[in-house]
Amino acid sequence: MSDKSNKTIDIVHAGLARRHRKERWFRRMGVAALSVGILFLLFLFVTIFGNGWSAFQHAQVRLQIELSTSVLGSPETTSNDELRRADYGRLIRDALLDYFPEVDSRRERRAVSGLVSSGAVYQLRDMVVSRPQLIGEVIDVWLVADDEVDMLVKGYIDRTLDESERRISNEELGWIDKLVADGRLDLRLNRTFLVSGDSRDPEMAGILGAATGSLLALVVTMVLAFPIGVAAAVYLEEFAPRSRLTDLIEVNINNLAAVPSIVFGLLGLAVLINFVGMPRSAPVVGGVVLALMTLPTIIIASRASLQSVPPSIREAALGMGASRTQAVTHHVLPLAMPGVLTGAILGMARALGETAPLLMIGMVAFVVDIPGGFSDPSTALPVQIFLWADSPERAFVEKTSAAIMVLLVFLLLMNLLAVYLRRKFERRW
Amino acid sequence: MADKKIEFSHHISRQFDQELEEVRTNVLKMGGLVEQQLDLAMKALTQGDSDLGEQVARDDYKVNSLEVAIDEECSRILAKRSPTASDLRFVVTVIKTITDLERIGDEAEKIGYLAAGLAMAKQPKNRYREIRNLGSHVKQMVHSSLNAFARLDADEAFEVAKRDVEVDEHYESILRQLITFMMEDPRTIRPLLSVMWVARALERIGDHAKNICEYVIYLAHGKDVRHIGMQSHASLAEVERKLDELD
Amino acid sequence: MADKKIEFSHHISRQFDQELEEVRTNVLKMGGLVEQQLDLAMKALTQGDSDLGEQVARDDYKVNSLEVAIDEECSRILAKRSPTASDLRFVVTVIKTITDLERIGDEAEKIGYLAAGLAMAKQPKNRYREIRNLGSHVKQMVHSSLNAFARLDADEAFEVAKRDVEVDEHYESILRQLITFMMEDPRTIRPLLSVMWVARALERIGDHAKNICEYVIYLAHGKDVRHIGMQSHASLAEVERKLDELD
Amino acid sequence: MAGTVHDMMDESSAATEAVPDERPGVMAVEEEKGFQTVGQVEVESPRISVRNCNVWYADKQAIFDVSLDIAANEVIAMIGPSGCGKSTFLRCLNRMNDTIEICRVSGQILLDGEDIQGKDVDVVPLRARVGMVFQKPNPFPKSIYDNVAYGPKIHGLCRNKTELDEMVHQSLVKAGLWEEVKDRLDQPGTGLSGGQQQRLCIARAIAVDPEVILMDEPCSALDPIATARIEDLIDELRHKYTICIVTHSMQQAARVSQRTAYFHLGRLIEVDQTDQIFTNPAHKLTEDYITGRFG
Amino acid sequence: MAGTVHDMMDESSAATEAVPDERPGVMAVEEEKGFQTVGQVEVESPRISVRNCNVWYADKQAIFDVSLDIAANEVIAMIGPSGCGKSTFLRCLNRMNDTIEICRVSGQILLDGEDIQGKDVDVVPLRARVGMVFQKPNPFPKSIYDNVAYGPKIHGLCRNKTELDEMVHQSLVKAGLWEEVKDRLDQPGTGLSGGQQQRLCIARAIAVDPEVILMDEPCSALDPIATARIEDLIDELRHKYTICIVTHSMQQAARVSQRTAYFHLGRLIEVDQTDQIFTNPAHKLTEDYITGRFG
Amino acid sequence: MQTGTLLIVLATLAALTYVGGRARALALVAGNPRQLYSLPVHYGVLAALWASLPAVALLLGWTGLEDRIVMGKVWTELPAQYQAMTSDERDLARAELLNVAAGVAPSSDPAITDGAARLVEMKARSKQLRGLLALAVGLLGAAIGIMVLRPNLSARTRVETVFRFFLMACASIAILTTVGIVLSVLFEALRFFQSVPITEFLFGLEWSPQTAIRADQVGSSGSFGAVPLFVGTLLISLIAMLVAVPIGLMSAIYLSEYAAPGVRSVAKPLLEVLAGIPTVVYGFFAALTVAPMLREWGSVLGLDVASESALAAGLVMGVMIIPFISSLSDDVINAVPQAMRDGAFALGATQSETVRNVVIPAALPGIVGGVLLGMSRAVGETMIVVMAAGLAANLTLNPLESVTTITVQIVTLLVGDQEFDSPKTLAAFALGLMLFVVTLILNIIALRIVRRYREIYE
Ligand SMILES: Nc1ncnc2c1ncn2[C@@H]1O[C@H](COP(=O)(O)OP(=O)(O)OP(=O)(O)O)[C@@H](O)[C@H]1O
Ligand SMILES: Nc1ncnc2c1ncn2[C@@H]1O[C@H](COP(=O)(O)OP(=O)(O)OP(=O)(O)O)[C@@H](O)[C@H]1O
Ligand SMILES: [Mg+2]
Ligand SMILES: [Mg+2]
Ligand SMILES: O=P([O-])([O-])[O-]
Repeated sequence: MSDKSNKTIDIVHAGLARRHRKERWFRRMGVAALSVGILFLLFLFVTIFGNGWSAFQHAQVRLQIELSTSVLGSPETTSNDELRRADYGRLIRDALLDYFPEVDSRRERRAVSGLVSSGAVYQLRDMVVSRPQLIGEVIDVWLVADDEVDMLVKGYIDRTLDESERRISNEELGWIDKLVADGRLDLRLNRTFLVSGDSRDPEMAGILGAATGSLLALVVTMVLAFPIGVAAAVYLEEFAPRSRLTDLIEVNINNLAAVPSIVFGLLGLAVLINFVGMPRSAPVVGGVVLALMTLPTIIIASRASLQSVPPSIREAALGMGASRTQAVTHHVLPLAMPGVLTGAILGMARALGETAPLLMIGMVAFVVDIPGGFSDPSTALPVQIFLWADSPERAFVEKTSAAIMVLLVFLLLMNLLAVYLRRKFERRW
Repeated sequence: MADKKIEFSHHISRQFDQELEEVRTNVLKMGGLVEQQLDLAMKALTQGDSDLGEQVARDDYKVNSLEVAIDEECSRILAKRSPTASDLRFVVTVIKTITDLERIGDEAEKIGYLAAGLAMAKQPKNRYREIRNLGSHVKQMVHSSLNAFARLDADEAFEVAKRDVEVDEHYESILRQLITFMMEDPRTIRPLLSVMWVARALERIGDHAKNICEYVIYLAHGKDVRHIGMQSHASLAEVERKLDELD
Repeated sequence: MADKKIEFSHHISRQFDQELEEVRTNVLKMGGLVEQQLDLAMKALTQGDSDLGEQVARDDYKVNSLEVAIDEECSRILAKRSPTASDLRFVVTVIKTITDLERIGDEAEKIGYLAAGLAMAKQPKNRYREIRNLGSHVKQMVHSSLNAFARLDADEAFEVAKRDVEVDEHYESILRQLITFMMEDPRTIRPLLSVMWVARALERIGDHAKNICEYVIYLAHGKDVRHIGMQSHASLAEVERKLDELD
Repeated sequence: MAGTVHDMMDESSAATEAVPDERPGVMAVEEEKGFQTVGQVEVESPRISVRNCNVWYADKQAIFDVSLDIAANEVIAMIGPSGCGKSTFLRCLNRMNDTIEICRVSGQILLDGEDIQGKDVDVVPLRARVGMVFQKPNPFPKSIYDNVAYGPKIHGLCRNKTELDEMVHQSLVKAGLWEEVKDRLDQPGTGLSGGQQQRLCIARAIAVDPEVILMDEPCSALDPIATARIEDLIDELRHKYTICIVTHSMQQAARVSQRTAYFHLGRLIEVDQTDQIFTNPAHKLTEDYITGRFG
Repeated sequence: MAGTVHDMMDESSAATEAVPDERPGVMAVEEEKGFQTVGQVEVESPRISVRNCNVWYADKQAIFDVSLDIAANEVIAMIGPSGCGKSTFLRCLNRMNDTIEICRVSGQILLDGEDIQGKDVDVVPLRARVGMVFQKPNPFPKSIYDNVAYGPKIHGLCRNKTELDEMVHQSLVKAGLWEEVKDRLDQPGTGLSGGQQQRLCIARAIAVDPEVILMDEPCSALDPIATARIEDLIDELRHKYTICIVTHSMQQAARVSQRTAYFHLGRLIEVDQTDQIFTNPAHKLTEDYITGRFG
Repeated sequence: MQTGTLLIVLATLAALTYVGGRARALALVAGNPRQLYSLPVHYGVLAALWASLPAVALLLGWTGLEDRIVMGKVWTELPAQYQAMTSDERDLARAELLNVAAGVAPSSDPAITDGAARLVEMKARSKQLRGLLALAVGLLGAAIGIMVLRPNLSARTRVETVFRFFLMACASIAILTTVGIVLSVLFEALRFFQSVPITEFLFGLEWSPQTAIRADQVGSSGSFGAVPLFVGTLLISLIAMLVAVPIGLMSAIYLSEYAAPGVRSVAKPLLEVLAGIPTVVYGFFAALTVAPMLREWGSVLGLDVASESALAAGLVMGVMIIPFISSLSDDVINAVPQAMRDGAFALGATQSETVRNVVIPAALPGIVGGVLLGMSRAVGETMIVVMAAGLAANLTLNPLESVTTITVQIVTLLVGDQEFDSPKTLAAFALGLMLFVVTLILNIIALRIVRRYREIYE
């Protein structure tokens, strides 16, 4: 016997080297695969952050502006309305021309005023309207520069190129350099981006409108999807008798979870807008569509969570004489709640990042105003990203990246919340 | 309930089968040894062979060591297998049976010893005939009781047990006869007393054989029929009915 | 190994404790009953009280039924608890002990029966003294052996067991004496034979007491000291050493 | 009784042959007529009385025509090979089988003389009267106190917190757990050891003051020491409750019960005093099973 | 030996008092010096020889200084209360503990005289020599044939299909399963009954022709009938293999093994012939455990 | 009364009824809860349900019918010429009426102005009436709810029945959604197939819907052969799967079988981050970074890579699907019981042998299911392809060229101004239907496989 076993072990030893070699290769493949995934992630983040970081600053020009009473009228006599309608552009133009006395041709004058964003007018107006006592004084203000100037200052425009190939002429370059040398042109914190709505001018475009739209839509989604989803999951998992109907519902839910999101958009378009007659481009419609889309996710996550509550707990409760409802509400659901919440949050996160269905229901419209209610026209963060990504201006590239950063921050926060919940309530049986 | 059959095989654990079988074999081996001892002792007595008598007395240790061995085996089975029902009854029966077999061995030893002593005395031909008869009767009982044990045959055991009464009567008559002889000739008192001890030993052997039979009945039916005076009943079924009534 | 202590309590299952305790109590009760029977039988003999003798003979059924009851109890424990180690040895010991106690009871019954017969005969004052002595010696042995059982005291058991030799010698001397009397006056043969049976019974009781002691030693130490002639050894430890050498 | 056994013999040996090798799922479908359980099916003044109970899982019959009485204050053990229907039968007694959709029960099951089988019988009070302890200790993942207090709470047994406290205390004492947990009633029940958890489950069952406690292999997840403790506890509880226990361990059945029922392929083969079953069973199948001669 | 026992007594009673109530996790940390196992630790020409083995899980010591020889062709059973380290010790013998990251083993473990503990020892041939069977039957979700053939295949033990077929056949025969499965070798192993699955796992272990087979509670998931079959099988396998079996059931240890080792709180208290342990153990702790007097 | 206020009032009523019902139940049994059939809470809830459910039902019904009834009423009061309007005109007039009523725009038509005033007034009155009625019903319900309480009333059963109905209704929403999807795409798709034969749609090799809206080509319906779209979709999905499956699977294996806890605790969340990134971000990335990069590399190698190549979209989509595949595989690999691995290890298998021979085969059905789900995801993925793939429907299998997909076409056809009867817009719905059907089939197969696999160990 020992004879034979020796033989066996010899055979085993003979094959060992080959087997260990295979083992090492397999392992390396795993490392490689994982690295590819993670490298890509890093690449993506680096690219996006590299692109988007600069959007949180933008070039501003410091001008000495005389708030002349000739343009604005005296503070005592002009009504608020008149003040709003005053020609602030002229004030800015004058200030610029004061600064560049050498400029005289019409073309040059136009070019000089082009250094400052067209939105600067509103900036100035808001300032004056809020503090009318300034009228008549000469103030030193930072005004948003034009996006091309911005790009130049940030170094996105290649000065060495031939003049014809860039959008900033040599003349303008000179002015800009002068401003920079005087400390009158600088990169400063971009508040506009965080507090205003969309705009055709990249330098005046902001994310707040989209963010508010997303928030409103998400509120609708959550209010609808969470209770309904949990209730449906509880019904299917704990109450439903096995019947054709429940089978059908089950198949349906699993299927809905994997239906492409754009199809939900079609549903929203056809049913909610064209049939029910809800307003286009409204967060409420977006919310409903997203709710329908996340519902299966929440139901499936909740069911998984309910399933992971050991049957012994149910049996224990039923064995104690609890009714089914009591068993569910007292034991099963509270135990499953962390999972349910995690599922809900992840579903919300997905809804937050979802774009396609919103395109279908018109939330892709160009909306300047920040929405004030559920039925106001609005857009949403991812759609805003889509819109900006499509815009030709170079400056929108960094805006897009910045918007992505904002979106990602939200998503990460939600994911962290989910992870936190899971950790906090994690229970082992 | 009369024909419930007990088998000591077909356990899922073949080892258990083997162990039980070994115990049974050992008991029968011990029984065989005891029978042989008894046989030799009676031969020593009737043939006046003092050497043979002494040999029987010497060989008793074999019976004793078999008893100890079987006892240990039974303890081991009880500890390892925790037998139940018929298996348990079997083990308990064996524990009791070997005690009785050992006593039979002791009695045989005693007979052998007495026979060795009597070999010196004059051989009274006709006298030993009665003892011989008693001896063969008792030997028959021992043999049958071992048979009943081997075949777990409660009915045979019952029949054997009933025959103990005959042995007792036989013994009584021998006793009376011996007393008469003693009174007739006081010088014979000493050897006759030896003969009386032999008869007494045989009577005891009969009792032990009866005990074994009672154990066999217990083993087969789970009813303890000891101490109830079986001789007055015609059949085992009758006895059981009576026991059931008592319950 | 000499002072390993056995306790029959502290099982996790209190019920098991109770059951074992009950068995022990019952054995001691049976022992007490047997002692009492023996006592009464001896009293009947020495006081020539034939009624008392008959009563002893009649009461033997009590001992018998206790034996059956304890036996059943033991079977039940074996089946239900599958005891191991000391618990198992205890149960096995009990099964064997009660067999011996029952035999002691039987012998007491016999003495009672004989005493009833002897009550008719003339009371030979001095003769019974020897028997009385033997009787009290044997009673002492039975008592001590039960004590040893109750306290699971192997050393006491060993001491008691050794004393059986004395009983045997005593019996032998009574026997010789009786034979002398018989030969002197053959008319006394019949009653003297009865006395002889009594002496014989007492000797057997001594043997049974010795058996019980051997079981107690087995129980306490897990060593079977039967059939090895303990009298030649000074102490239990010596015996055990010898046994260990044999292994 | 002798006659009964006699009648049984032929049938039983036939059944033995039909026993499939180790496959619990396979069940002989032969519909023996006139099958009769050996032993004392009936008792005087039964607490639970089952008559001609049949159970099907979908089309598969799991229990065949079982009749059995359970007396008050006794421990009855149910033994038998795997898949013979012990658990199924036990779960009929408090209608826990209702939770299995495909399960269908026929026959009469009386608890203190009332039929519990009707469609309109409310299972909630029924289960309050017939408590259950499961194979794996399954305390709620709440505090020890809440575990025990749950039953009284849902059944509205207490007027106030003091009463509830007292009830919890009593139950824990009865379950022999009070001493071990009295200082940590607010700690989770899942933090106890296996044996303690199982005793907690028993305390929880006791707290609603049931009449009958069903236990389905309550010790199979425990080590020998914890098992011995539970067995001891069962013996004490017997004085107040009626207990039905399913167990795979014959030793355990022998130790804790007064009566034992042997199931085989969905039939109740024999039921009798435990001593009787374990020293001298009447039916050959029982004997074969308890002596390990199956198959 | 008497002397040893004598010396042990005091320690052991101290240890008894330290035994915590039913809580397997709690381990007395007292580092008794001069602790010595009672009984025959050494055997002649041992197959496995363990000396001063200590095992830690992270900072918690699970095995204290255990020395034990295992002879060829014997069945040695390891018993002891839950959490006493039986499984841990067993898994040291084929380094299955390697799969638990926090587990650290010290001491000398020799298999046929070769140390198996070194960092550079290749576990692959080691495990081919020391097979293992687990508590829950774990056949691969493949056909019965593939289950058994897996070991020979990965180790390249067979030159061709015919040899492999023969090897599978032989292993199944040895495991006593051939008759039951010969007509359905291509059906999944998971479709067998629990007991058959466990025998399949044994066949699978046998197929690589190991020298030692370790079994960790191989019957605890099985019913009594399947258990009896496995026990019988173990007894047969003993003639060819050395078998170490961990079991919670003392009865089982008594039935299948020639020697028995009793563990308590990570220490090997006593090891001796099984007959001896179960009729007359030398150490009080052993006696208390096997007679059910724990705690 | 405003809806919000009304709801708050009703809620308060229900709360009060709950307290009342509870108290009454206890009073009925003199404070001994043991004599009650159900818990006091149940009686309270039952009473509260009586108080709230009928009122809420009334509210819902009223609100649903209100607009129609009021409008009908106002309409009938309008001058005769309005009654004689065609349905199109009527719709217009109604819209105007509503606009005026909402104060959005004044109307030139005095009848409309009047009507609008009437509308506003009637609505206000209806609101008042509604509030009063709801309150009355609520109070009545509360009274009934409290009166019906009896100690032996099984309040629990009733409350639970209501609860169950609520749950059931919620569960049915899934069906409604599916029905909604099917209906919304089906009708439009059918209309589309009336103008374009289904065979042409399914087997036509040319796709150029843009031509259809040119006014000078009325009657010409362009070409709606969807094969190039199918092929494009398939091509991109295939590229995606080629990237995702090996990487995802190997990552999952590495993470679950090999990686040290430290590595795992870092790498796993990182992969999950990959899963959480919105597709629009991937799209942006594909269009802005990956596509130009590929183009550059292509030119270095002398290959002509389209700026919107299928490869770019496919690669990025593949990356998007990696975490999907890896986490699904991870799940199924983890679901393979440790006992399986122990079994293999104990036989002396190396780690990779264990994985390849035991773990993967055991998990294979689950993995295949996961891959199919990933595939369906790829087919239905929209934003990446909208941003990174082309619009031109090239029928090609060359990954370096630009292709378009079903989803891209749906988006381009539907975003912007729509004329709902042009085949162009309707084509989007037909494509949507196709997409739905294809992913449905993929999903059903995948779910079947996954589910069957699950049953093995449970
Ligand atoms: N939920 C179920 N669905 C279908 N069949 C079932 C179900 N539960 C049990 N069965 C079948 O009913 C029979 C009896 O099962 P039961 O669980 O009562 O057996 P048991 O005696 O408790 O076995 P065990 O000792 O293994 O627990 C078995 O054949 C089993 O396969
Ligand atoms: N993976 C692990 N990590 C940490 N501690 C462990 C681990 N496995 C076992 N232990 C601890 O080591 C000790 C011995 O455990 P082991 O599993 O060997 O006990 P056992 O005797 O096999 O118990 P059981 O009878 O319950 O199987 C226990 O205290 C246990 O808590
Ligand atoms: Mg069961
Ligand atoms: Mg273990
Ligand atoms: O010991 P006895 O055989 O004479 O009873």
